[in-house]
Amino acid sequence: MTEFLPLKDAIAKHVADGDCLALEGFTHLIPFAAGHELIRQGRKDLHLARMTPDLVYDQLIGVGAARKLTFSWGGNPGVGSLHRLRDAVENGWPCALEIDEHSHAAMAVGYRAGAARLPFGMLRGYIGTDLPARNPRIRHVTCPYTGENIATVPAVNPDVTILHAQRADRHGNVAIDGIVGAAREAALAAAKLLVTVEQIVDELPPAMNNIVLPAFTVTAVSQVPGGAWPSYAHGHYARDNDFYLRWDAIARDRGGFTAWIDRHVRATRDHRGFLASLREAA
Amino acid sequence: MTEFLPLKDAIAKHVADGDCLALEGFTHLIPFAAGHELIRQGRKDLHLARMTPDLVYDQLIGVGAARKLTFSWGGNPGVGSLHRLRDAVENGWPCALEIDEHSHAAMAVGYRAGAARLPFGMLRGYIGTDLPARNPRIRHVTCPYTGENIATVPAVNPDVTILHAQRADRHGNVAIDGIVGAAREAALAAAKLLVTVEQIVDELPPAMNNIVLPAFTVTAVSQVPGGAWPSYAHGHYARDNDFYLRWDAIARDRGGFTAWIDRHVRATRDHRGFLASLREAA
Amino acid sequence: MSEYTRDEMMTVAAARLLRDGQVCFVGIGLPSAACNLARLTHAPELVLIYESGTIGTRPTVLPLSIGDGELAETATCVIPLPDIFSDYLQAGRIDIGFLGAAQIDRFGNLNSTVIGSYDKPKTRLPGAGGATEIAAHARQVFVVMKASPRSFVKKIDFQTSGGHFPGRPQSGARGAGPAVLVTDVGILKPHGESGEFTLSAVYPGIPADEARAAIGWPLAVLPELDTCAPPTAAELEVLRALEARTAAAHREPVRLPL
Amino acid sequence: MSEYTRDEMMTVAAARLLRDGQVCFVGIGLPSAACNLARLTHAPELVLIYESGTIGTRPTVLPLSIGDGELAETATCVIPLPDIFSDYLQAGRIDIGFLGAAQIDRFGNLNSTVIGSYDKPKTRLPGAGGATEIAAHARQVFVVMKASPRSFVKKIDFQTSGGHFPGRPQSGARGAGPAVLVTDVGILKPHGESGEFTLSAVYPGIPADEARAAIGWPLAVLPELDTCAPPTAAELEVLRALEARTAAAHREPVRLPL
Repeated sequence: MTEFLPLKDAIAKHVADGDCLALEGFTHLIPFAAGHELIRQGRKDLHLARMTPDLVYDQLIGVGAARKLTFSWGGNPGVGSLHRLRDAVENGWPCALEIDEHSHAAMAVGYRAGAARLPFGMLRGYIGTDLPARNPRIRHVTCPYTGENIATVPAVNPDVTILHAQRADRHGNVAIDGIVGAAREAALAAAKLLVTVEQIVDELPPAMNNIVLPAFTVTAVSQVPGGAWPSYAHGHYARDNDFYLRWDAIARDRGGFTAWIDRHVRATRDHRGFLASLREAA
Repeated sequence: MTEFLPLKDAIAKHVADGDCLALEGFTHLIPFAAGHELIRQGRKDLHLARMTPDLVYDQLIGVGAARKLTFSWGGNPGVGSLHRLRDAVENGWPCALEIDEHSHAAMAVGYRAGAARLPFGMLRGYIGTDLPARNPRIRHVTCPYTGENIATVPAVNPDVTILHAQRADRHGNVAIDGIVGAAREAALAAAKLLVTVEQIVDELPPAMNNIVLPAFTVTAVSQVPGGAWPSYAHGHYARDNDFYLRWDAIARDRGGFTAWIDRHVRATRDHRGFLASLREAA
Repeated sequence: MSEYTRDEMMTVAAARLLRDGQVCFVGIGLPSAACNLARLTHAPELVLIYESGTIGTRPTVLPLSIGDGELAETATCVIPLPDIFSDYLQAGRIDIGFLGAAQIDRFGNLNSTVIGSYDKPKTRLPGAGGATEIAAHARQVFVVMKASPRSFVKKIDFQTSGGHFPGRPQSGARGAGPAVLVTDVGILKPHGESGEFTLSAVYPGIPADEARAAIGWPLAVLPELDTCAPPTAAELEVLRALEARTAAAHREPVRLPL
Repeated sequence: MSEYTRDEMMTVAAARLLRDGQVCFVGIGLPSAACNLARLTHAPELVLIYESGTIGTRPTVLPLSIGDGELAETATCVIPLPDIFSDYLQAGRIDIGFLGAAQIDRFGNLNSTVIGSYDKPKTRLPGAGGATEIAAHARQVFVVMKASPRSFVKKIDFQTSGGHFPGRPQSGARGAGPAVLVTDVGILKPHGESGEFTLSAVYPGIPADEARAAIGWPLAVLPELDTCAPPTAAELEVLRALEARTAAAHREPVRLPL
């Protein structure tokens, strides 16, 4: 049965130091509130998987919570670099970060293999690139019919996947509307699935063929309005593009970054407090 | 650009003798009108692929249009046998039929591999069964990470996939609502995609994450109201369970079958005529 | 207590085996009736998945086919069939899979492919469908079949789906295999190292000898044989109402879409 | 004819390369502006696919990110990202893929991974994203980059995506590779056996020497050099209106969801 828990309790109960975590959501529905709660609770030694690390992983990497990153594109979309990710890779600050680097297509089949509990995924990919020479996890199989050489990646099976969604019903069924990225695959690939939602409703809007994660695939639901900010929740609030721009300045400097995290994440009790502290600062 | 053609012209132009065809639709949206048109035009030597051959392939097999069948469950759902399929396999009537037999899970990954233009699909499957000993197309690969033995099937890439759907818009975008089976995968696996639809509309109903086949994947659209009967089109008409029962008697006997096909399919001009001839006979 | 048929006893016996909240991969016919009876009685949160892609269906009438519109309309969601097999069944998310077949042997291996030889069959049956992978990957399999010496045989003509076959634990099958075989003459469970199906419970008024006569292999019988409780009035009322609703719905004439 | 910027010339030049009905895999920034300009002028049936899973989008303003809500709201459909890469890109359904990078060599090989060594990079760049497989599988690739000797180099530090690399025809790549390189100092096209990018057209008022100076390899220049027509008034009007709508939409303040 799906548990309904405050986010704080969901993270405390279900995420352990050393876990492999996937916080997914492609531009849309990035679970920032959950990322901040991981920082508040001081989780460490995490293996973070995510196609596009985005600001949420820049923050986790910047506080030294991550030992390893599996990813396929690590930038601030439309802005530039993730400075905390760069500082970790270029200078090992605040700690060394092991890099497991893929292409989007390969991450996608890795999640999909994980969801299907196959040990690997395959693609006609990694052609004309130096990546396989740098990542020993990229291998090949021979097609048993044509003899072709097909690239493979290991299945991605997070200990915990965390998503943000618009709605859950009272059974724990979770519905996602709009851009889904690899959220469905990452969700079904995980041993545990935590979801923060904008709303808990009696009945989900009718959506026969939409993206729904059935309750029995969902470990815990936490209602966290605004939980995807500064990314967005289709139908609820827009992406805060300004914040993405402002982040560039905040994260460029170690001290500035740490001060921001201390003030807005570590010194606040929860996501409501976090948002309130930003409003005060504005 | 998607062509808008009468069904007769779509079949005449796009389906050749000897083609590999997939008429998909799982219980729901089975393209019967297209199957009948194949019979009217006397297509032969076809390699028919379909998870559940159902009555539509019983008819094509019974008239001797098929040389090979790739399938995973060949019965009259809820009723019993497909007598024409049985007669072909057991007695070679009206002609021999090569059997390429799989499980549902394997057919599904075969279509999915086809849609992705991978040469094969894989599954943890065919365990504890005699099927691999009887079908040399069922093979295995070794996982390059774990050393596990994973079953494989060749990609299914039909020359032509034919679907029935509720709606197309005037650009040729096709929307399917309700049970979809492997229709999406079979559609995208094919070199050509023909779709019969109940309605052609100015704009598809809003359905952000629903099953939509974009126009540039659709070769031709033909408006054929009732084109899925005796299966059903969600929101348009129900499954004619009575006819599925009656088919058992019609198809049990070679002469009775041929007389039915002659009267209702071969002697009628199109699907409207077919349905009218059944109403007269009732 | 009212009179009841053997089919009703079978359906009720199968329904009682289900626990609330379990995720069931359901086939048409008796499994569908048993699952919906359980859902309407002691297991309201039972999750029913039909291979057509409907998850969490709560039909008010029983479907006649695996892809009835009723299943889609009452579902939590309708997903592509390939996902059902890869992300739910193969992924190990199915608690209970239901199977039947034309033939079964004492280890629960099933044949739904051919009678006779594969290349020149006496009777060509529908084939595997979802059965092969349900047998492998559902956590437990419940087999539901009416017993007869023709179908409960010493040796099946073709192994479509594996039961407690030799080497199962090393085979890559995720599931534990057939946990119970519900028949119209009693309930069999696997016993001992080999997992041989053994009579473990009889129904009221049906002696073990009747089971022995209906089963084509020398039937082992547990020394401490249970007797199933007959269907309760409440169970029968719910089951009969479900079947009456189903019959009424399916009596409604379907007009040609002309 | 009005004044125009070099960015406008680049965008217009890229837009003109697109034919109506083509299926384009679009990135953010200049490719997105070029594709939408083409769609709003000579190619109304251009199909725009963004890797976030939106197919057939017709945004009224340009997206700031690859997954803006505007892209979903105006799409024919929104599908899971894995399907975009397997069933559309890998399947060979993309006519034109757009790419840019931090570094490019004369054969159109691209680097968006690191400056310096991979293990101890001087600058860690975002990485491959969709680029590696776009470079391999789109029927044609259009590269759009502002020219500078730092980015148009003799040797790239890391090959993220393949251009006309040796062995490409036997590599399993479906696509023909980079067909054109649109820069702010002219248009380059692959030439000869090796596919070396060669200046094939200049813009009005920008001589070939300026291109030579901006490009870090010894630039080959076609003897019969075209001169692009300057942006038409109509093109500029549509592009500027699009950018004005975009700026206005993105000026609307976003409130904290509190």
